[in-house]
Amino acid sequence: MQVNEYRPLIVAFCCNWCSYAGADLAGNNRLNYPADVKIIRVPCSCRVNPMFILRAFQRGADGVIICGCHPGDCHYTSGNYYTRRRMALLFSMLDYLGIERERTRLEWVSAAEGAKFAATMNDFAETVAALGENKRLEDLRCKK
Amino acid sequence: MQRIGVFVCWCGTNIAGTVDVAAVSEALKSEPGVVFSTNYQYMCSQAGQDIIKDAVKEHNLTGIVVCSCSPRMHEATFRKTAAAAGLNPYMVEIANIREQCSWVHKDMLTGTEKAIILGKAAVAKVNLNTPLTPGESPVTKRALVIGGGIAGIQTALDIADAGFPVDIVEKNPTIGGKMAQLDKTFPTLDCAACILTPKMVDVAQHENIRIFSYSEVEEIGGFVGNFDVKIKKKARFVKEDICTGCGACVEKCPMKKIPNEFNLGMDNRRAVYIPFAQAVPKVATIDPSACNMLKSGKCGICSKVCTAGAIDYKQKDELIEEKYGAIVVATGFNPISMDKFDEFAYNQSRDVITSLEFERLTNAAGPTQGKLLRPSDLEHPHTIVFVQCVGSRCDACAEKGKEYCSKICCMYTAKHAMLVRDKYPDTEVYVFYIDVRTPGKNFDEFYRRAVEEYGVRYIKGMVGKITPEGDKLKVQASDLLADKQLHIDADLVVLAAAIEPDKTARPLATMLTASMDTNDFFTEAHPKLRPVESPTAGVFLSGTCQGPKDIPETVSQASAAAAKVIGLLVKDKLTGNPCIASPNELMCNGCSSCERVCPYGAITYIDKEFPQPDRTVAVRRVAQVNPAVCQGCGACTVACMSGAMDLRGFMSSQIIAEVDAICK
Amino acid sequence: MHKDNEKMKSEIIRRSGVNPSKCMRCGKCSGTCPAYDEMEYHPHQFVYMVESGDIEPLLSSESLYKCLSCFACVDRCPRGVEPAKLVEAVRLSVIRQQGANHLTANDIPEMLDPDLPQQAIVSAFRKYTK
Amino acid sequence: MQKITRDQIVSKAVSLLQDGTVSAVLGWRQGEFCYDVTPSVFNTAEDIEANFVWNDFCGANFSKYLVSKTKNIDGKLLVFLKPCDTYSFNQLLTEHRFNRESVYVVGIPCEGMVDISKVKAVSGEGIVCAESKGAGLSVTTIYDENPKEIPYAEVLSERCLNCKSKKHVAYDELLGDEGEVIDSARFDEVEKLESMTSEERFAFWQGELSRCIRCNACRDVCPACTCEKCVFDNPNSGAESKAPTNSFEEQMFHVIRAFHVAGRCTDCGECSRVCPQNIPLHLLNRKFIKDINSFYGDYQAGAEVGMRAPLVDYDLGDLEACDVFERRDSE
Amino acid sequence: MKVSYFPGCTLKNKAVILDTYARKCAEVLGVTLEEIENWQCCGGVFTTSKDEVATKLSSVRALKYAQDRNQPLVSVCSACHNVIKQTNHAIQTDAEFSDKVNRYIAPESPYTGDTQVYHYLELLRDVVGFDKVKEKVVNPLGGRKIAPYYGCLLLRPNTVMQMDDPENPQIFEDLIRALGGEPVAYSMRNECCGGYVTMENPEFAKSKSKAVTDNATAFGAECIVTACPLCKYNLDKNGNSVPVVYFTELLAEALGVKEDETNA
Repeated sequence: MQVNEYRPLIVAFCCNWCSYAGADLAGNNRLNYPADVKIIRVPCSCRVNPMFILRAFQRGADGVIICGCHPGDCHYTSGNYYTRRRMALLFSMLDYLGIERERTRLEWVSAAEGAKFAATMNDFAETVAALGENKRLEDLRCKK
Repeated sequence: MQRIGVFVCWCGTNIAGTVDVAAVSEALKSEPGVVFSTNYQYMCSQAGQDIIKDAVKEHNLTGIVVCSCSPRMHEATFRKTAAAAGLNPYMVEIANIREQCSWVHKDMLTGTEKAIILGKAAVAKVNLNTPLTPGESPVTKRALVIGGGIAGIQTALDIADAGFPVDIVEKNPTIGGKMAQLDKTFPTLDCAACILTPKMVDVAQHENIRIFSYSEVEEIGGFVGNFDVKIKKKARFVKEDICTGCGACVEKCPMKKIPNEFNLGMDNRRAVYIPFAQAVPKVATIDPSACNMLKSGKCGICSKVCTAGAIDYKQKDELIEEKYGAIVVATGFNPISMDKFDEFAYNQSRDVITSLEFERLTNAAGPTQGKLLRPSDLEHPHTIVFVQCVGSRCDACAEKGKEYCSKICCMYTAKHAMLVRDKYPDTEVYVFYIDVRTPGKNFDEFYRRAVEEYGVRYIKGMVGKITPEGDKLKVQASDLLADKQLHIDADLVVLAAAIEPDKTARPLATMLTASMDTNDFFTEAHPKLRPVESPTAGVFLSGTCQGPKDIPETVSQASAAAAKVIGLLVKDKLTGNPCIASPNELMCNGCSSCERVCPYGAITYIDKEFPQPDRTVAVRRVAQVNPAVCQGCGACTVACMSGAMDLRGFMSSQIIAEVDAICK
Repeated sequence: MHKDNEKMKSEIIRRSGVNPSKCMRCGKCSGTCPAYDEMEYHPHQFVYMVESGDIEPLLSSESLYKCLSCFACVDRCPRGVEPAKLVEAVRLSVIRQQGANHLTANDIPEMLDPDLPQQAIVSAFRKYTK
Repeated sequence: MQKITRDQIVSKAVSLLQDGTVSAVLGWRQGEFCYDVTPSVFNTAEDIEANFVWNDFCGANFSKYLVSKTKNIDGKLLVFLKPCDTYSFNQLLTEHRFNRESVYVVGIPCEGMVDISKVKAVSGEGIVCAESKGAGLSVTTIYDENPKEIPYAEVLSERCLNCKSKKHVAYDELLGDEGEVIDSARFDEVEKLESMTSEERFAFWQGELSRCIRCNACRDVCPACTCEKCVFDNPNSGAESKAPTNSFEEQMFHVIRAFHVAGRCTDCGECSRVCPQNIPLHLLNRKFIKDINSFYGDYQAGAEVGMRAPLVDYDLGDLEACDVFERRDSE
Repeated sequence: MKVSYFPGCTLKNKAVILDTYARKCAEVLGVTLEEIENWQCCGGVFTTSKDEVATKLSSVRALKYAQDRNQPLVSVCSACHNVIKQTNHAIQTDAEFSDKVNRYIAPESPYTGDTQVYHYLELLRDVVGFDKVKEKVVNPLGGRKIAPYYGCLLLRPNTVMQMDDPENPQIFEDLIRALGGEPVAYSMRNECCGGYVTMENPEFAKSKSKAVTDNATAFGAECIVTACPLCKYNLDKNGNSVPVVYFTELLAEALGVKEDETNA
């Protein structure tokens, strides 16, 4: 890896039934996206606790994206509706605290949307890279 | 501390082409807990699995990380491998370095680096894994079917034929439902009674089926496999087991002017009655609101004429308690009230009727013995106007009607129009339509026959106003294709009233903790993949309680629901998914947040005693998760403020460990 | 849609508060309209033509002055489209133009009937005049 | 200043205690300083008559105390609730945090409570006496024996200046007159912050939150924070932290705390009242309240018992997270 | 009780009896109609367009007048009631309109749509109560077959007017029963009489009115009652010969305050 080039660190939470499968499909179709994106599998987007997101930022993540089934398609019927409310409020709050709003994102990616998954990750990684390092939410102690 | 083995798969060149697998296995060696790390060409092959099994034994492994393809591909495989090696299958985690790494990155350096990080995250998670065992619960091998229409009948017969006992609860004195009121059925025009009544008899004679007619579900407790249900058998004041259904009591009953529900009030019945000739059970019922004996103690004629001695004026409601493994909802539909649509003069003229009333008018067992006579003067109508979509497809904000398409009206209207033209070719028949919707086998052909062979006049437009005057109904309507306003003097108008779920459905859904949409149709567990199941485990949906349906669809869904029930009842024990929510009772506040977000009603509360440091006992309300019902989505874990609720297999600490490993 | 038509359509929609795209083309408005036979363009056509931006022909049509404002179409529309409000919005586009009043004070005397209530005159003026 | 007098409250408390309606009384007792008033349980009429305090410093919201104080009580506990306290009361009942039957609520009107730090800002330290006098407070300090009169408008706490309701939403009986829900300007500050740039907001909050000493007073006083064990004390939660060792530690703490009470916070303002560092914590809570109102329709936590909080509810047509800023920017 | 009363232009001229009997009967029933000072003509029809402000100001002034007195606003003429009620609804639901109107009128405090607007019939049903009306009847109508004629303005648009079920209204029927008459059920009671188009196109209006009166007489109506002067005009002039009367006349007759010599 080139030492000088800054690459962002991105954590992606993907629900097992739609978005994680969408990510797999992106792989099956060999659709490239930056290696900056690291996926954590959760059963449903509603498993994502805002604490996980803050923890990631605190530990040095530059962007966090949550992916779930499209509204109406949740494997558990209503999980993503709760996610939608939680994230809407959390993102608004982070922005209110002066955190760049582009660092967080919630996307609906179905198991059939491999291309959307790759495109979303490309776009998000580019957006976050343009912001540069996350300095506002990071816990300096976690820096090596 | 865990003893973790790491197994990096090459997947031929699929992974090894862009990831330096040797570097990955080497790098992961020094992760906390890792005592063994290796790589191999195909981990999922028998030889690869043997490597894992041998390593488990040789290194006393307590946890396994496989860096390979997607867990959606081979998680199950490696869990079996672990189990074969004597490990708990849930001590396995997969790092997806193929679909989410080697296949999407081109550069070996970045690919390898990311693979290592994904491997570290998996190792961090396994460090916190605990062995999980799926919960088990017994299954009561009996099903309850709520509603005795064609949906309930078909479901009950299919389940009973598979060898399981079934109880049908029907609120009316007889089973048969709406289909028993129909005359002919589209698109084949066979008579409804001819195909329905044999099934009703089958139900009555089936050794595995009990019918609780004139009964209602009072209370439902328990969960999948173990429902406790209270059924109220309303007093019918006739001993069901003794009554022979001879009808002597009916004949002699002096109370003759009770509107007959079966014929939708178009004729009368007695205070003691049998709804129709083929009723099942064929026993009389006394209507307590009409019977003189029950109201004032004066009469008692039926008791005198009953040679079997079946009349029992002292009969009381009876409460039956029973256990069931599965519950099928088949509560059906009703046409909506026409009160709000009086531009069609339904309340002003007896000759404006609904389609269901029309069915009775053309039925040989109906109020006119099947002769098409209009209700007001029993004259033969020469001009009949059918109005489609009355109350269907209305705007959500409109003050009347339903938003959805009632689905069956186009076809039954075509049927009615065709039957009229067939029996009475001298009759002019107009059908006002918005769209004619005929998706279904032989449906459009049927509609075309009505137009082409029977000469039914289909007019694209809508009736705006009906004015009864003299013995005519003045129909004012638009003909959009001719761009004209039409004025037709009709003798009879038939309104295709929208259908809505039965009123009993909503309280039933509450008892079942099953979800409903805003129209009071039951919601399915998944609109495409689990269309006959409710999200509440063990509750299944049959027929129009789930949405508007015709008979063929209803019967298919009824059988599908039966298949699902059989699949459940055939099991001796239910094995759950072990990755379910579980509360830490010491931390639980009993605040009900988790219960509110649970889509399955899996969470309940108990008051539990907790010994305190000062030797007193404190009682607190704490959450309980029913392992047989929880599906493991995790919505509750985030709703829980204290973090008392956690999800096995995806514990907060595990996810945080992954976050930390990735962000290190 | 042509830009001018687009503009006129959005103006009519804004003024009337009606969303013509809710129409499902059932024709109940025209089925119920008491002035149907007097009209060149009928209520359902008003809705359809506004929706497709084809408003020009409506502006010059006598139909604008045939609507009785009885609101039967508004109340009976299953989709809540409110055709009468569209008719009114289009009519205002016309009579608000200079000299485009449909009724003038000079027209009144010959229409006058000794029994005619004042209400009829003021209503007609409000409907037909800027 | 207060319309209701101490005598009225004391005689109500004594009579309810003596006729057996209640077995104990939750009230205020004098602390070390004149403005220092402590919540306390009274068991006897004598104690009440001698020591019960009611003045412009009785701001404490008693609702939360009911969770612990009703645990081991025979009979009922009498509690005096101001209008804003009754919202917390209902919210706690919604969450089953205590038994309604073990409490007897007397609603009392409130004319607003005094923020002692505002008084000190005018009078200086060393206050020995602060009494209500006409339309203000008469304050004497050890440095100046001549009483200084400060108008209420200058010393009322922020939450009282932006009072959202003078109506009690729960009570068994009411002393004095019932008030109304008020159309307050409580979101003005939030809006001001929203209109700043991201950098300005960050600077603002860094300035505020970096003063946090993690004393946990905000959490401990909050009627919505009644967890048996708090996530910040739980080593397994992933959010455990005991001390402000880093400038961003408390940012996570305050975000999580605000999120945990989002949709449940009644905006009683206790967090800001007790903060020794005067951090305007209510601005975090009000941000959530404002967003909830704007995204999902007006919602007042605690307005009724049994309401479904917005975060444990949803609507099929809810706003998408990506449209949040568009919505707000357009407002 | 006292209410603010908006008579309207026609009630001061062609429909004086609608007005006088309304006042007399109200007194009998314990309601005082206080005529709004300096009321201005409602305009006869409500312009539904959102950008039409000036034509609605007279209604707003009347509404504000009633609000200042903390009284409900009552009118007898269907048209006045329709215009005022729709204006009030627009103020309640259309913030932009409300804002504009208040700027025009610039009252001391803005008018926000709080005035309760009643048609006289609603006043009888919801405030006085038909039971009370029945008690006060001294000359019951003796089972006379009376056809209520609602027309359009009382009922529509229903989302705003909310007087009764727009397709199956009962308020007139219930009043007729309370007065001892027999209401005639007929379908054309809520169809248009031809309205103001009668001026330009009398033939067309005639066809509309005729359909109404024919339908009513087909069901045996001896007379038709209405609340609208324009309806009465059209039905009288263009209908068949069935008598058309204002409902207040019948009310006055039944309550014994009609100065008619035939009734003396």
